[in-house]
Order: sequence, then C-alpha cells, then structure tokens
Amino acid sequence: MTNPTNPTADAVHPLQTQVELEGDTLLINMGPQHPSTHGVLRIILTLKGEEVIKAEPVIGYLHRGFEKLAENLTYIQIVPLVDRMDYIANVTNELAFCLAIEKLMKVEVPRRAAYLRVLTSELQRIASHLVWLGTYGLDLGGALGGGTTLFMYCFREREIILDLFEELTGARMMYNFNQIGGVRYQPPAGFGLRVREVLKKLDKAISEYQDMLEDNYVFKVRTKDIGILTPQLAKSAGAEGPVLRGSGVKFDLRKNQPYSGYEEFKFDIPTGQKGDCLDRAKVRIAEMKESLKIVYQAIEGLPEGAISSRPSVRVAAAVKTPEGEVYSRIESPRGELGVYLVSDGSAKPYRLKWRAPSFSNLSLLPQLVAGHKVADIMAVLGSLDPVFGEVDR
Amino acid sequence: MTALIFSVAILAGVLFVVMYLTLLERKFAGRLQSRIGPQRVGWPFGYLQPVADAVKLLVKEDVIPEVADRKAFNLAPVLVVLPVLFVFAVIPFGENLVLADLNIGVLFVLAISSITLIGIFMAAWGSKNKYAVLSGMRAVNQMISYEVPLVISSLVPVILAESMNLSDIVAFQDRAWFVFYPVLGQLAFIVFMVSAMAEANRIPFDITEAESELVAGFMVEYSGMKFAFFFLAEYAHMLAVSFLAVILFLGGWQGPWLPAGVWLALKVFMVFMLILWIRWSLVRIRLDQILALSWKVLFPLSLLVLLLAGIWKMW
Amino acid sequence: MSEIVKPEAFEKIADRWEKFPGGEMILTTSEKLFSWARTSSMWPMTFGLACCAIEMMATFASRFDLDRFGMILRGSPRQSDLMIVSGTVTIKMAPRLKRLYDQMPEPKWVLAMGSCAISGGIFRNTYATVPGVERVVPVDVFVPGCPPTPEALLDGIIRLQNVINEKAGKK
Amino acid sequence: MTKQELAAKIKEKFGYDGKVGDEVELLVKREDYRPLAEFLKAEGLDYYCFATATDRKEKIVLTTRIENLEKQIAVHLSCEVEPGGKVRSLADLYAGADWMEREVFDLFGIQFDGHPDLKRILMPEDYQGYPLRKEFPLDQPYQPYR
Repeated sequence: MTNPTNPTADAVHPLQTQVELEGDTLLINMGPQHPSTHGVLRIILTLKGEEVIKAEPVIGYLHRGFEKLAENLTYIQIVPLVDRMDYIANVTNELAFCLAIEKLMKVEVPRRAAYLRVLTSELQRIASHLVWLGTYGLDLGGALGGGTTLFMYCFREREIILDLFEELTGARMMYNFNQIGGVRYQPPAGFGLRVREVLKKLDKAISEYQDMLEDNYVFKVRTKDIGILTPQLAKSAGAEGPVLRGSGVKFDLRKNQPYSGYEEFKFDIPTGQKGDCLDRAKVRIAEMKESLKIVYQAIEGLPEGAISSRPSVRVAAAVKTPEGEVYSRIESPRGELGVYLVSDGSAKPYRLKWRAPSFSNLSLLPQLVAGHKVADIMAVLGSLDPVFGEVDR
Repeated sequence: MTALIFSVAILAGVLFVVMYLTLLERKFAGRLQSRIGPQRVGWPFGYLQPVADAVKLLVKEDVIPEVADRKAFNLAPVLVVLPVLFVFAVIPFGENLVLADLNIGVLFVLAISSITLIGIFMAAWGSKNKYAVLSGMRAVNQMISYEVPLVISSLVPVILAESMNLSDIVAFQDRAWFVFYPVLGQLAFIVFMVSAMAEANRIPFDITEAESELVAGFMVEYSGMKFAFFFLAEYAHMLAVSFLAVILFLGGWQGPWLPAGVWLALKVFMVFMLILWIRWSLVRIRLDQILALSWKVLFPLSLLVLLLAGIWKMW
Repeated sequence: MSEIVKPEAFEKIADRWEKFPGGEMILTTSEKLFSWARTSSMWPMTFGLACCAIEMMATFASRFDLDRFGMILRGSPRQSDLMIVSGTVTIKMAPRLKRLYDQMPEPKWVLAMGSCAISGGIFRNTYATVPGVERVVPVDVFVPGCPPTPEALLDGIIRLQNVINEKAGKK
Repeated sequence: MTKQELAAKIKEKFGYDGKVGDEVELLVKREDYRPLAEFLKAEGLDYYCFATATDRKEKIVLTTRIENLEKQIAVHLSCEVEPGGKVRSLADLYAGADWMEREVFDLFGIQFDGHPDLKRILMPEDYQGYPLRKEFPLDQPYQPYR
C-alpha cells in the first residue's frame, strides 16, 4: 500500500504506527532520493511546524558488501576495489590500504614514491574540498539558484586538478596509482611545470572563494551558530578531521602521527573556535590553502630514484602477508581513515575492517540537528560532508 | 472592438515574452557560471529552447495523484496564473496605450496580485503531500508578511503624484523620476524591490520552492501542462514586478533622447536583469530570518518612507 | 548571408521545406514535432547513487555543460522524464528505485550509467547488490565505464535522443 | 602517562597483561569488557575509534579501539563471544558506540544489551542471516532482485 501522504516514502513506515502523532507534529521522510542528501541517505524527521524535534538517519542504501568481498580477493585485487569506497578522495583510500599492508609486511617505500604519494593525496584533498564547497552551495542555495554558481566555479577548478591526475595516472577518478611498496607510474616529462601552473591558478581561485563566502552576509546568516559541536561529543563519537578541528581541537594525523614522509613538510593546522557550520567551512577552506603549500614543497623537492621497492604489480606473484593484526590510518579529507587488517598468512585478508570517517561524522547528525529548523538540516549535513560509498561500504 | 484586439495582443505578447525570458535567464545564468546556456536546440544560441520546453510539457502525461483533492489540485494553477495576467491589463505601455485606464490602478494591481497566494496554498493543500503542505505554510507566512511593506512603499508614488492612476503617475514624473528624490526615492525603491521579489518567490526568498529542503515545494505533485502554468506564472510575476517598478519609480516611458517605447523596454529589461543577477548569486535564507527581515526592517523602513513622503508633500 | 542556412533543428523537424515569395513553410507530422520537443528538453531527475553520480555532476558542471542540451535538474520525479541511474543499485535501494520510476509521468526513459548499473560491475557477486538495474526497471540506454567519462555520458544522451527520434519514425 | 604505565595499571587492577606494540592489545573475558571500558574512559581515553568483530570459526572476537589523541595512547580491547552471544553495550559511555555496535549486530549477530535502539543499520530490516560470518556464502540470492 503506497504511503498516501508522501510519494517518496515507502509503505506505511512501522515508526509511523508506534509514534502516536499528537496534534501538530509532522512525521516527514526525507527519502533516499533527495536533491541534497549527498547521495542515498534517508532521514526520518519529526517536525513541529518548522522546528526539528527528532531526526533519525537511515543508512545502508549503498551497502555493497565491500568487507565480505575483500575477504575473497587477493591483496593486489583489492587496491582498485578500495578506490570505490570514498569516491571523492580516491587516492587516499589506496594510500591507507597500501600503508596497512606495508606496515604488516615491514616493506620499505622509496622516498620518491613517498613524495609522489604526498603530492597526489594533497591534490586529492583540494579536489575533495572543492566538491564539498560546491555541494554545500547547492545545499544552501538550491539547484536553480545562487548555490549553483558556487557549484559551477568549484567544479571548474576541480577539472584542472583532474587533468593533472589524468596525465599522471591515466584516469579521471579511479586511479589505481598506489601499489604495495610504492607507486606504479613515473610522472611524465614537464609534469612539475604544469603542477606549478595549476597551483597558481588554484591559489587565486581559493582566495576568491574565501572572500566570496566569508564576507557573504547571507552565507554567514545561514551557517553561524548552527550545529554547534563540542569537542567532547566529537571525540566520543569518533569524529576526527575538519569536523573535530572545527571545534577547536588542534589534532591532525599528518602532524601528530606522520606517515609516508609528512614530517618533512612544513604546514600548519587551521582550527575553528565554536564548532558551528561556519567554523567547519572556514577550516576546510584554510586547509585547501595549506595543501597548496604541501604540494608546492612536494613538487620542488621531488627526489630522483625508483618509485617502488617491489616489482610492478603485473609481474609480482601473489603477495603473502605474515600472520597478525595491524591498524594503520591516514588523514583523509573527511577525517581518520583507518584499515584494521587481520591476516592468516594467506594471499587473502582474513578480516578487513574499513574504518570510515564519514560513518562517525554522520552519527553526530541527530545530536547536532535537534532543535534547529528544517533548512538547517541541509546546512549541518553539508558541513559534515559525508560520502555514502564509505558510510555504507 | 479595439479593446478586444488590444487585450489579445497583450496576452499573446506577454506569453511570448515570458517564454523567451526563460531562455534569457538560462543564457544569463550560463554566462554567469562560465558555461554556455541552451545551445543545441536552435543552433547558434538556443532560440528554439522555449518552444521545445512548451511543446514537451504540453504532451507530457498529466499525473493527478488519486489521493489528491481533485478540484483544488486542478484549479490551483489557474488561480496562480490569471491574477498575474490581469495585472498587465492596467499597466500603461505608452502615452495612452493602456487597456483599462483605471483611476485606482495601483490599488487594483496590489489587490489582484495577492490572489496568487490563494492559488499557491490551494496547490499545496490539494496535492496532499507533506512537502507541499510544509511549503504552502511557508508561502502563506512569507507572502502575507511582505504584502505590508509592498503596499506601503507603493503608496509613496501615489502620494507624490496625488493620483492612483498609473498613467498620471508616469506623467507626473516627466520632470524628475521618483527614484531621484533625495532620500525618499531610493529608500522607497529599495523597500519596494525587496518586498516585490519576496512576493514573486525569488531567491533569496524562494523558500516555497526550496529545492534543497522541500524537493520542489508546492509544485512537487504537478507535471506536464499544470507545471508549465506555475513555471509561466513565476516569470510573468517577475515581468509584472519589473513593469511596476519602472512605472512607479523609474518614470515609465519618460526619457530624453530615445522614443518612448524603447525607453520602457530598456528600463524593464534592466530591472529584470537585476532580479536575475540577484537570483544567481545569492544563497537562500531561512523562513524565520525572512519574517524577521520583513517585520523588523522593511516594515519600519516603509513607515519612515511614508512619513518622508508626507513631509515632502507639505513643502 | 548569401544563402539562408537551414538551421540543423529544421532538418530534424521538417518533412518538406516549402519556399514561397515572402517566406517559408515547414510541413511535418505531429509525431516528429513531439519527439523533437521531447529530445531537446529532457529534464533528468537528480538520482545519484555512487561514484558515477560525481561524474554526472561533473557533466552538469561548466566544462561539459548539459544545459546546452536543454536539460534542467529537477528534484521531483513528477516533473522529470529521464532517470539517470548512476551508481550501484543495492537490494535496499531497489524498491525505492522502482517506486520513483513508477512516479515519473509517462514518456520516461532510463539511462543506466556505469558498469554497476549495467551489470552490478565490480560488486556483482556480493550478497547486497542488484546485478544490473535491468532487473528493476526497463532500461533504454547503457553507458559502460567505471565511471564513464563525461564524454561517454554525453554520447549516451545523444544516442538516447537518436533512439527517441527513430521510434518517432524519422531518419 | 605512556602505554607501558597504562598496561601496568591494567595489570595490577584487572590482572590482564596487555601486549604493548603500537597499541596496548588486551584479550579479556566478557564480563570484564564493560568495567575495563569504564576504567579506560576514567583514565582519559575519550576518543572512540571503532568497534568490529572477527569470526574465528567457533567464536567471534569483538574488538574495540579506544584512544587518547593527545597522549597517543591506544587500546585494542577485545573479548571472545560465541555466535549470537550477549555483550554489555558501551553506547552510554561513548556516542560513537551506538552505530558501530548496531553494525556489528547487523553483520555478525552479537547482541548488545543496554543498547538504546538495536536494529539493522546496513542491511534491509527484514534481511535474514548475518553476512560477515565465515559460513555465510558471498553470493546470496535475495528475491526478487538477485
């Protein structure tokens, strides 16, 4: 029986019968298909007029069974599969997975490969924050309004970065660039020049967005004091990255637990004060400028030498890891991306837990949204920047 | 007999212009966003795009949800489009080129244009959809609270020109346009424009048709020709608002060198582009902020402007 | 211009192109006119599932602008006539997809974008994915790729327009 | 306070000697799982990283990682549960535990008593079976779509 009052809801939701709706509360279903839920998230809202009493996110609409599939694939086959998890910051997924195996097998990575990994993951961070900025404009301004202008500008900048990736790895989104022991491709001739050119363009564009957003009265009115997140709540929910730094905690895995050569780069960590949507937005934009600095240092000091300590993937026999457990993590654009690997000595992982930052960030949504207006749900959801490939795995 | 022909001409002219305003908006938005607007449909610059949209919406299946309240659902688009077209009956396009030279012109325009609110709420209530009902509530809130500053700020030209007849107001402005009156003119123009944009549900006030929250607002259940009526009404309302702004504040067809008709068209085009420019560069604000803006800022401002007009008149 | 260049759009519509002193006249069947109108103003529904949704957004963005084809993104299924299934359809999402497809008014088409939508792709044999959106809704055009580049999606859309025109008995 | 001191404190308080590598790994009995978590929270480890389980054929090992970010102390607290067994939930200690434990229940079938709202999070509500168990085949028919 279709739900008479709302076409995009499913059959009469069991919740509807239990909750006796007294008077003016309205149970609305912001369904899996919604212009600005960043993918397939369904929120069951209990509204009192415009005010949200309770928001219950329902996830799992993109659960593809990654961890079960990974248990049946060899380590080499998992690297391309891992690209599809956080499909906005692809190369950071590969990096997290390869670092875990290298930590388990105690494999040394040549400095040139470490530098290339830092270069690509920082470029990917800029591209990912640009996608966040664009869709944040869409959340606040709607698909046929001012928000689209911001979306178009951000995607225009992102296309330049994708051209760089296409040159380096041959693909626009799914790179398969890292392998266990290093990276797979040498940068083509003249790559450094083009990167410097892009950096100049990006620097101008990002400072343009900074003025466009932070002095824009309407944007500030929509994001100031909305969804205030205390550091204690953020830590106890496991939210790390721009969400935690927005609340004033100065913690960044690239600085506190450096991996893949990050200790050789000089950059600082922007933090917010109050932890509202505006602070998180400011932190992300400032982070983009920091990443530009890192990419510049990486391309300047790119050492010569081999790019992988193991033979290329096409040649290698099955990679066998020693028995044991390992947990390694990196700073993905959304937070702490961890891989908990249990191996039984064979060529396939015994158990692979993909610790997704968006999963923990999204679990904060009910606490942040209660009491706000309907329009603020989009502002808060946009500021948490969930990606559903990695939330549902 | 000439009135009949004139009214048919106005109707056809307005519908034709409104169709090509959609193309103008999409091309303008494209240029603003460093992309090309509709292009492939009529090759060089997409001039057949509105025709294609209209024909497609005409032949689209017209879905009426079986749960919907049929009478309200079907009547709503009519009640949204007609009042806006009535407004054009009163607007003077030239020296004595006006269909109905009412001496209560401004009152008629303001009264008719508030009927669209009834149409919008009927659409929201008729389609029995929670998103639509929520958006209908918002529409009622917003449009009623912006009716007040709109009416008061459009009283200023009436006081200055001592007549409600639109042609007299334009005639009175041949010496100096109302907008150039020292403080009074600019303030009244700003209040009028902001509240008129809120009436026409344009960004940053388009919370009734808020894509990111309410999917498509009160139009969520409409498809095919009924949806085309809403689409049409929105642009016609913007055109009516531009015409009104030009006549009340920018001196209608008065202008030094060019002939009258060209001046009118040029001014209306400029005001329309202003509305488009605001739409494609600002983000939407929340309902409670919109209401606060109306009651706490625009309403006192319009009272002040009324006072200034009175003082100016006494001199 | 020396000779009136017949705009390309007229080719698609016009059966016969009559010239008489003082103007031209186009004779065409209503079916061709309607199918030309449908193809040149196809409004897709925002329905991004996974990675292909990002490529679809890139196609809507400035470089590969879909607005050139007259496509506006509509939020509600009622006003859209093209559903681009971009991403993996999982068993939890399939009933929603079927409901959305049923809510779209009649002349509607489905474009399966990406190998996940075509055949379940890289996640084909897991317990939670529907191996191909063909099992849920009838599909008109398949665009292969993981994810297909924006150019491939544009080619898919042009191919869909040709399919619609062919059904209308032109060409 | 470093990892070694924390391991020593746990040793004399609960009697488990944790293996101190990158993080302190503890394998505890089921009834000590909750008190140890409360003890760690009191010690200042307020960052709840994740909770997962590993199916070791005859028993399932539930692992939770709790950390103190500034002092870089991490603890892998794991306990053994027979399939379908019950464990005391940490949802009232840590906000992140709510969803993580729902996922472990959804994919492994471990019950968490004291959990505010224990139901499936990733799979459809009416799904039978626990996918990440070893004996659960990868390709599983699910009418009418597979």
